[in-house]
Amino acid sequence: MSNDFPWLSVLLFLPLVGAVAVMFLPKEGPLAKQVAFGVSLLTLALGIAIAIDYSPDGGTQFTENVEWIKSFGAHYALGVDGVGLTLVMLTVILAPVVILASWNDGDAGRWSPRAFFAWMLALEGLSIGVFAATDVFLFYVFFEATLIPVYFLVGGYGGPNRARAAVKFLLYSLAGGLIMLASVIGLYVESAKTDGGATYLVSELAKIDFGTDVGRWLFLGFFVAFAIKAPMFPVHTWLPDTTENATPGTSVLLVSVLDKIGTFGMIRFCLELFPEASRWATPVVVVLAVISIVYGALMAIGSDNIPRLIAYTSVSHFGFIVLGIFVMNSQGLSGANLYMFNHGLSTAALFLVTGFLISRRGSALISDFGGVEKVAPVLAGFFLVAGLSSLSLPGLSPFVSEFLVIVGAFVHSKVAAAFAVSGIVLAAIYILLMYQRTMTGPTREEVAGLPDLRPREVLALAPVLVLVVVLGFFPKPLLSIINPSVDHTLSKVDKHDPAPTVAESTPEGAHE
Amino acid sequence: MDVTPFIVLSAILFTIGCVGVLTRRNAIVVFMCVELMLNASNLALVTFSRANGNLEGQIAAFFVMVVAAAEVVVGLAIIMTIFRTRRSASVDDASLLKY
Amino acid sequence: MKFTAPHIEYDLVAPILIVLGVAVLGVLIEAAVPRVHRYLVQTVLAAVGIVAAIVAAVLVLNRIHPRAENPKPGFLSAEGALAIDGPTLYAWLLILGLALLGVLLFAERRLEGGVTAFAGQAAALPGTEAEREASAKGLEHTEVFPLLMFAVAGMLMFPAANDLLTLFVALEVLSLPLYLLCGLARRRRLLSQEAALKYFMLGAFSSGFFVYGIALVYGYAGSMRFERIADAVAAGAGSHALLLGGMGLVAVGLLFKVGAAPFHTWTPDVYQGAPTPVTAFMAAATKVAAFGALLRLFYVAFGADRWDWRPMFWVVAILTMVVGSVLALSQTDVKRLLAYSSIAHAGFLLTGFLGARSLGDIHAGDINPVQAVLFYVTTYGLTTMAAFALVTVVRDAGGEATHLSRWAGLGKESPLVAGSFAFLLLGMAGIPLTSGFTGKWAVFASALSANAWPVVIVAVLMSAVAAYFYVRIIVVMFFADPVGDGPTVAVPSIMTSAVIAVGVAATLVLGVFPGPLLDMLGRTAEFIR
Amino acid sequence: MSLTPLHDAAAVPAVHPTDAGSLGVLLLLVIGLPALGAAVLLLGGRRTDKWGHLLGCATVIGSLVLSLVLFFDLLGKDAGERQLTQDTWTWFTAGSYKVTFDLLYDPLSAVFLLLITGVGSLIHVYSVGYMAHDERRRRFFGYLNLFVAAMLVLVLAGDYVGVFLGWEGVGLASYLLIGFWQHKPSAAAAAKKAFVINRVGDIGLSLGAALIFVTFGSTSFTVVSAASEHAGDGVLTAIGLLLLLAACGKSAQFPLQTWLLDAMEGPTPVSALIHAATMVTAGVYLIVRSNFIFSLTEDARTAVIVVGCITLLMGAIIGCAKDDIKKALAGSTMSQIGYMVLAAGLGPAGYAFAIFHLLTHGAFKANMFLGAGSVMHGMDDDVNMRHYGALQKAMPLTFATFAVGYLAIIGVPPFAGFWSKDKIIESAFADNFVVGLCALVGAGVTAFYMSRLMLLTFFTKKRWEKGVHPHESPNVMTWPLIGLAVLSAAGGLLLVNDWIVDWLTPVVGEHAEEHLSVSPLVMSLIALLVVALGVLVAWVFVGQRDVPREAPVKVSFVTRAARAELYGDAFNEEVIVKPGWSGVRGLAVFDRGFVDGIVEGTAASFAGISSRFRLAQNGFVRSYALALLAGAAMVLLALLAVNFS
Repeated sequence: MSNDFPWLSVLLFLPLVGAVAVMFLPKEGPLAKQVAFGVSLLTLALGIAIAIDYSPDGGTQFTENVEWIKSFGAHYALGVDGVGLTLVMLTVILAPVVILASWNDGDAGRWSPRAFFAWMLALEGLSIGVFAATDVFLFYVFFEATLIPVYFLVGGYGGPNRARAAVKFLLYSLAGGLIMLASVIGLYVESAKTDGGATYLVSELAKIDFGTDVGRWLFLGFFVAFAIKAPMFPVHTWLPDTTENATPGTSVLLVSVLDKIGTFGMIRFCLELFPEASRWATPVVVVLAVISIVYGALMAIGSDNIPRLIAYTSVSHFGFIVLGIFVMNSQGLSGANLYMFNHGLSTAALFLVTGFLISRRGSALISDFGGVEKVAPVLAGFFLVAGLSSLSLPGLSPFVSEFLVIVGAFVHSKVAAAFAVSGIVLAAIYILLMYQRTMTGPTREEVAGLPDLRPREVLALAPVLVLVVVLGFFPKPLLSIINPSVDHTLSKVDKHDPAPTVAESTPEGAHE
Repeated sequence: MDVTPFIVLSAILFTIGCVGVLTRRNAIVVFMCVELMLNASNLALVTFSRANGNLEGQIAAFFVMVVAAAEVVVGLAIIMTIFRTRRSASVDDASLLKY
Repeated sequence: MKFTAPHIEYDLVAPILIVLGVAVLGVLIEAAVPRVHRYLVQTVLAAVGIVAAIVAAVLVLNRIHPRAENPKPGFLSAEGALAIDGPTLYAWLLILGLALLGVLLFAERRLEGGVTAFAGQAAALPGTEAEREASAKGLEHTEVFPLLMFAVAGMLMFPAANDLLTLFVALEVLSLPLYLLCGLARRRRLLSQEAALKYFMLGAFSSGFFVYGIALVYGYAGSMRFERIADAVAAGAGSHALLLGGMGLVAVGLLFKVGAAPFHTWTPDVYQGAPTPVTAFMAAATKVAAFGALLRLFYVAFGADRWDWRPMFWVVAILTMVVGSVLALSQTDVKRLLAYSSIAHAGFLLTGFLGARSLGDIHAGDINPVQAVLFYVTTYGLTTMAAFALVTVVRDAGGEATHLSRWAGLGKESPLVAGSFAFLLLGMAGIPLTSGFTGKWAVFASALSANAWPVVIVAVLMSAVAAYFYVRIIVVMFFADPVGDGPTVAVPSIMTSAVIAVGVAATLVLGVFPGPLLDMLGRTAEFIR
Repeated sequence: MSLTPLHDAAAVPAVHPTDAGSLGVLLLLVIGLPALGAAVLLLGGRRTDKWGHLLGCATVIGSLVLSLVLFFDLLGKDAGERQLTQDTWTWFTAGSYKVTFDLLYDPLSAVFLLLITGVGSLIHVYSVGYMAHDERRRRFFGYLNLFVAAMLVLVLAGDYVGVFLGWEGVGLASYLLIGFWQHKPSAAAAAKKAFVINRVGDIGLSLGAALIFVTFGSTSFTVVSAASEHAGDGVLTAIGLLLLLAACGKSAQFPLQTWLLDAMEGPTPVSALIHAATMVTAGVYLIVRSNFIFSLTEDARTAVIVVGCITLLMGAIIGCAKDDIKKALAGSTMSQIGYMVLAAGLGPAGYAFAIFHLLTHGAFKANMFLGAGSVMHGMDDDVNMRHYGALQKAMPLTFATFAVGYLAIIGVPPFAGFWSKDKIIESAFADNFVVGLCALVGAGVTAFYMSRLMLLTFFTKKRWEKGVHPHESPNVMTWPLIGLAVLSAAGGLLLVNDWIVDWLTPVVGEHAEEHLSVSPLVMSLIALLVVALGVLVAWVFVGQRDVPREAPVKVSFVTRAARAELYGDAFNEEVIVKPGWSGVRGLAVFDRGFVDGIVEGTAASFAGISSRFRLAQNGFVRSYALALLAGAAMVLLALLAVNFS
C-alpha cells in the first residue's frame, strides 16, 4: 500500500459518497439500509488495511497536502499519527456497529430511514476528516461540519423534545466553535507575521513561538471549544439533554466518536501548539477535570433516566481523559489516549444495549424496569459486561486506561489522584445500582413479555464486547502506536517523566 | 475675510431644519425643513468657496439645488400617493410597519 | 475667456453611460411602445444593456489587469471625477451581476398569475374600483425597469466617485429611483407606500447631513477631490474641528445607506414593505455600492487620519452587530428578519472595514481589508438575493406568506425550497463550506490584523446569537408541523429559479473554493488616487 | 515493638525467581483449565446444561492435580530455588512503566494453590448435589470456575497490577454468586453492597500501586522487593496503609466488614469457598506477599495489628448473637481472619502463622459451612438455628464432620485449629500483652459462640417447623464433608518441626525468634483453659435452658448491638448513604437550576432584551429621524472624544 496514494482521502470520501448514493435509493425497502451497511463495512476494511500498513513509530503517515485557499494559508492536508489513527479506527469500527444496531430506529423518524442512514454515513466521513486533518483550518471546517448531521439526526429521529435538544446541542457547540474561530483566525494573523507567511499546517505552526500573552489567549479560545465538546464541567449540560432525546445510534456516534474531538483537540492543538499556555493552565484544568469526574459520577447516580445516566458517566470518564492529558506525563497521556478508544467501545456497548432495552419497554426510566434478567438473560449478560467495562473492571479494556490515568495523575499530584480515584467507587455504584434496579429482583409484569436479544442485535454488540475483552488483556496493539505519539507530545510540551524516587531500582525494559 | 458669521448662520439654519424635521407632522413641512438643511449646506459651500478662492463650492451649490429639485419631484409624488390613500399628510399616520 | 471642453474617456466610463442610456431609452419606450409589448421590450432591453455594460467593464478590467501589457493600477477619468481602478471595476461587475439577477426577479410573472409583482397602476387608490379594473386588465408598471437602470447607474458611479460632489450626485441618483420602487408593490400597497415615504423622508434627512458634511470637508481641504483632501489631511493644515465635523457628517450619510446602527431604523420597515424583488436588489446591490464608496472615501481621502475615525467605526460596528443580531431574535416576519440579518451583516462588513492599516503593515499575501470587505459583500449579496427570491415563492391566498408561522412544515411541503433556504441560512450563519464562513473568516482576519480584537470578539459572540435565529427558521421549516393548511410553494418561472440557483451555487462554490476570487481581489484591490 | 528489624538489620528477602522452564506450562494450565471451563459454561449457553457441572468439577480437579505436581516439584528443590517465574506477555507499557502478566510460583503461592484447588474441588463436587434442583446450575458452575481462575491469578501474579486483576476477578465472581438468586432483592442488594465496599478497598490497591510505581518505577514484586529497603519510612508506611485498606475491603476487616454477613445471601457452597476459605483471605495474602514492605514499616504493622484485634473481637461478638447459622459462621470467619491479619501484622514473627492459620481455617471453616449447608438441605433451607435442635441423630454424618470442624476452630488439640491459633496467641503475647490478651479473649468467645451453635443445632430439644423431616444428605455432598473433616483434623501436621515456617522462609524471611516470658506450654494451657471456660458458659446458658423458637426481644444492650452487627450498617446508612443521597439530589437541582440555568438564562435574557428593544422600532418616522440625529451626535462625539482626549 503505497503511501503516496491518498488513502485517507478515499477513507474519508467513501462514506460521504455513500451517503449521497443512499439518498438516491428508493425510500421503501431495506435496500438503503443494506447499502449503507455495506459502505460502512467497506470503510472498515479500508481502515483496517491502513492500520496494518501504519508503522508504529513513523510519526505522521499517509500524509496528503494540497494547497486549498492560498490567501488563508489553508491546505487540504491529511495524515494520521498514533492518536489520530486510533480515533479513526474507533470511528470506522463503530459505524457499522451502529448502523446494524439501529436498523429500525430510522423508521419512526420524521423522514425516511434512508435519510437517517445517509446522515450516519456523512457523520462517519466527517469524523474521519476531523481526526485526519493536519491543517487547523481544515480541522475547523470538519469540526463545525459534523454538527449538521448530528443536528438532523437528533432533531429528526429522536424522542419527544428532540427539536429543542437538537437546537441546544447545535447552538452550544456552535458558540464554542465560534470562540475557537477567533483563535483560529488569531493563528492566521500570528503566522502571517512570520517569514514563512500565513499557514495553517500544524507542522509549521508548531514551530512558531507565540508570545506568552498571545499564546495564552489563543489557547483559551481552543480550550473552551474543546471543553464544551468533551464535555467538561461546567459546560456539560447539553450532553444529557441530547442523549435523552437522541436515538441510541446517534448517541453512540455523538459520545463515543464526536466528543473525542474535544480531547483529541486538547492534545493536538492545546498542548502541541501552545505548550507554555498549557502548562500555565494545568492547575485549573486538572481541578476542573477532577470535578468533572466526581460531579459526573454523582449526577449519574442520581439520574433515573438511562440515557441521561450514561451521558453523565461520560462526563465523568471525560474528566479522567482530560486529567490524563493535562498531567503531562507518559502514563497519563498514554492512558488518556487509550481511554478515548476504550471509552468509545464501552459507552457504545452501554448505549446500544440499553437502547435495545428501552425500545422494548418503551420507557427510559430505570424505575419502570425490574427483574429483566429472568426474561432476557442474554440481554442482561451483555448489559452487565458493558456496565462492568464502563466501571473499568480489570480484564476489560477500560481498566488499563483508567489505571494509567490514575497513576499518571498520582505522579503529577497525589491529591488530584486521591480525588480522582473516588471515581472508581462511584462508578461501581451507578452501574450496579442501574443493573440492580433494572435487571434483578422480582420480574415486573410490564417487562414480563420482553423478548431477548435478536440475532441482529447480538451480532451488532458482540464485536464490541469481544474487542473490549481482548484489549483488556492485550492492549499492546493500541499502545504500541499510541506511545510514540505520546513521546512526541511530551517533547512538544517539554515535559519529562520524573525518575522513581528510589534510584536503585531501574526496571528492566525501561523507555521502550 | 472672516467666514465665521456665515458658517454660524448656516449652522443655525441647519439646526432649524433638523428641529423642524423632528417636530413637524405634516409631510410637506417636514420636507421643506429638509430643503432648509440643504440650503444651509449651500450657504456653507458658497462661503467656503469664497474663502478658499476657488469655484468648486459654488458649482457644488448648483448641483445641490438641482438634486434638491429632483428630490422634490420624487418626494411630492410619494407624499401625494400617501395623501390620496390616507387622506392625511401627517407622517405619523403612516406607522403600520413597526417592531 | 476660452472654454475648454472637459475631456472624458468614454471607453472607461462606458458601463455607466450604457446603463444610463438604456434607462433613458426605457423612458422613451414607455412613451412610444404600445402597452402590450412594453414588458417584453423593457425586460430584454434592460438585460441586454446590463450584459453590454458587463462586457464594457470587463474590457476596462483587462486594461488594468496585471496580465495586460503595460498594466496600470487604474485610471482617473472625467477630469478626475471618477477613479476607475480595481475596486471600482470589481464593484461594477458585482453590481451589474446583481442588477441582472434583479431584472430577472423584476420580470417574474408566473408567481402573480401573469403579471409582475408591481402595482398595476400606482395612481389608483388601494381597494378602489380603479385598482380592481387595473388588475383586471392585467396592467403593470414597466417603468420599474428604467427606474432600476437609473438606480444601477447611480450605484456604478458611487464607488467610482473620486470627489465629494460626484459622490453626492451618485448617492442621490441611486436613492431616488429606489424610493419610488419601494412604493410600487402590487399587494399590501399601504405598507409599500409607507415604506417609500419612510425611506424617502429619512433618506432626504440623511443626505442633508451628508451635504453639510461635504461643505465642512470642503471648507477644511479647500477642494472636493479625494487626493487633495488626502494631501490636506496628511499635511494637517486647516482647522481640525472642521475636518472632524465634516468627516462625521459625511460618514452619517454613508452609514445610513449601509444600514448601520443607529442609522438602521429605516431598514426593517422598508425591507418589509417594499416589493420583495426590490428588497432583494436593494439589500444586495446598495450595500456593494455604499461599501465601495465608504472604502474609497475613508481609505483614500481620510486614510491618513484613521487614528481619529477608527474608534468611531469600532463603536458603530459593535453597535450594528449587536442591534442586528439581538433584535432579529424576536422577529416573526421572514422579510423583516432578513432585514435585521442584513443589519448584522453590515456590522460584520464594518468589522472588515476596520482592518484599515498602512500598506507597510500588510505583507504580501495577507488578507487586506479592501479584499476582505469586497469578498464578504459578494458572498452576502448573492446569498441574500437568493434568500429573498425564495421568499417570493412561498405564498398563500394573500400573496407572499412572510409570517414565520406560515412556514411551518415547509420541509415536508417542498424539501427542495426548504432545503435550499436552509442552506442559505446556514451560509448567513457562517457554517463552514458555505460562502458565509469564508467571508466571515476574511473580515475577522482583516480586523484582527489591525488589532481590533475587541470588535472581533463581539463579532464571534454575535455570530453565535445570530446563529440562533437562523436555526430557528430551520426548526420551523423542518421540525414543526404546519398549522392549518400549510404554505403552498408556487412554481416560479425559469427567471426566479435562475436567481435562486445562482445564489445557492455561489454560496456553495465560494464556500469551498474561494481561492480564485480571493486571489483576484488580492491582486486588484488597490485604490488609486 | 521489639521485633522490628531496623533498616540496616536483616534485609527483607528479595524475589528473584528463576525461569520455571517446563513447569511454566503447568502454571499456565492451572489457571487456564478453570478459565476455559468458565468460558465454555458461560458462553456455551443452554447447550451445556446437561454436562456443565461435570465439566466444572473436572477443570478444578485438573488444576488440583497440576497444583500437586507443581507442589512436589517445588518440594524437591532446595530452599534457595523455590521461586519460579513464567514469562507470558507484556500487559501494557507507558513511558518507563511496564506491567507484565508474568507468573510467580513460590512456596506461598504453592500452598495457596493447594488450598484453592483442593477446597475448590471438594466444594465443586458438593455443589453438584447441593444445586441439583436449580435450573441455572450450569451457570453456577461457570461462576465457580471463573472464581477459581481469578483466585489463582491473584496468588500467581508477579506484579501488583496482576494481583489487582485477580483481586477484582474474585470480586466479580463473588458479586455474581452472592447475587446468584437475583430474583431475591435482598440477594441483589447484598451482591452490590459487597462489590461497592470492595471497591472502596480497591482505592487502596490503586493508589498503593501508583505510589509503589512512583517510588520504585515498577510494580513487579521482583523490583520492589529488591529496592524496598532503600525507600523512606514515610513512603513505606503510606504504601503499607494503602495496602491495608485494600486488605480490609477484601477480607471484611474493620471498618469495611459490613458486607460479609449480607454476603451469606449466596448459596452455601459459595459462602464456604469464597466467603470462608479463599477469597476473604486474599487480604492476608496481600499483606504477607508484601512482607518486603511491611517488615520495614513498624507503623503500618501496628495499624494492621489494631485492625486485626478489633475485627477478631467484633466478629466473635457478632457470632455470639446471630440465630442465622450462616451469619453466625460468617461472624466467626471475620473473627478468624482477624487472627490472621493480627498475625501478619506481627511481621516476620507472624507471617508464617498467619498463613498456617489461613490454611487450617480454610479447611475447617469450609467444612462447617458445608455442614451448615447440609443441615439447611435437610431443614428445607431454613437457616434459623432456633428451629433446629437435636439433629445429631437425624444427620449423623453431617454432625460428625461438623464436630471435627468445631473442635478444630475452638482449638482443641490435636485438631488443626489448636496449633495454628495457639501459635498466633503466643506470638501476640510475645509482641505485646494487650494484643495477646485480645487474641486470648477472642479464643474464649470463639469457644462460646461455636458451642452455642453446636448446641442449638445438634443438641437440645427439637424445635423443627411442621412438615420438616431432617435427613442425611446424598453422598456427593457428604464425601466432601468427610474430606474436609480429615483436613481439619490433620491440618496440624503442617507444624511438625516447624515445616510451614521453614517452607515459607524464602518468601517472608527468617522467622524472628520470639522470647516469651512464660514457656509455650504454659501459654497453651492458659489458652485451653480460656477455651474450656467459653464452652462451659455456652453449656450453662444455652445447653441447660430450653431455647425459645422466637428470638427474645428483651435482651441486654450488648446482645442487641451484636445482633445489629455492632451497628456497622447503621453507621454507614446514617453517615454515608443518607447524606450521600440528599447530596446527590441537591446536586441534581444545582445542575438543572444553576449550571444549566446560567446557559438557558443567558439565552432567555437575550430573547427578553430583544423583545423589549424591538418596541423602540415604533413605526413613527420622526422617531427614526431622532435616532438618526442621535447617531450623528454620537459619531461626532466619538470623533471629538478621540481627538481631544
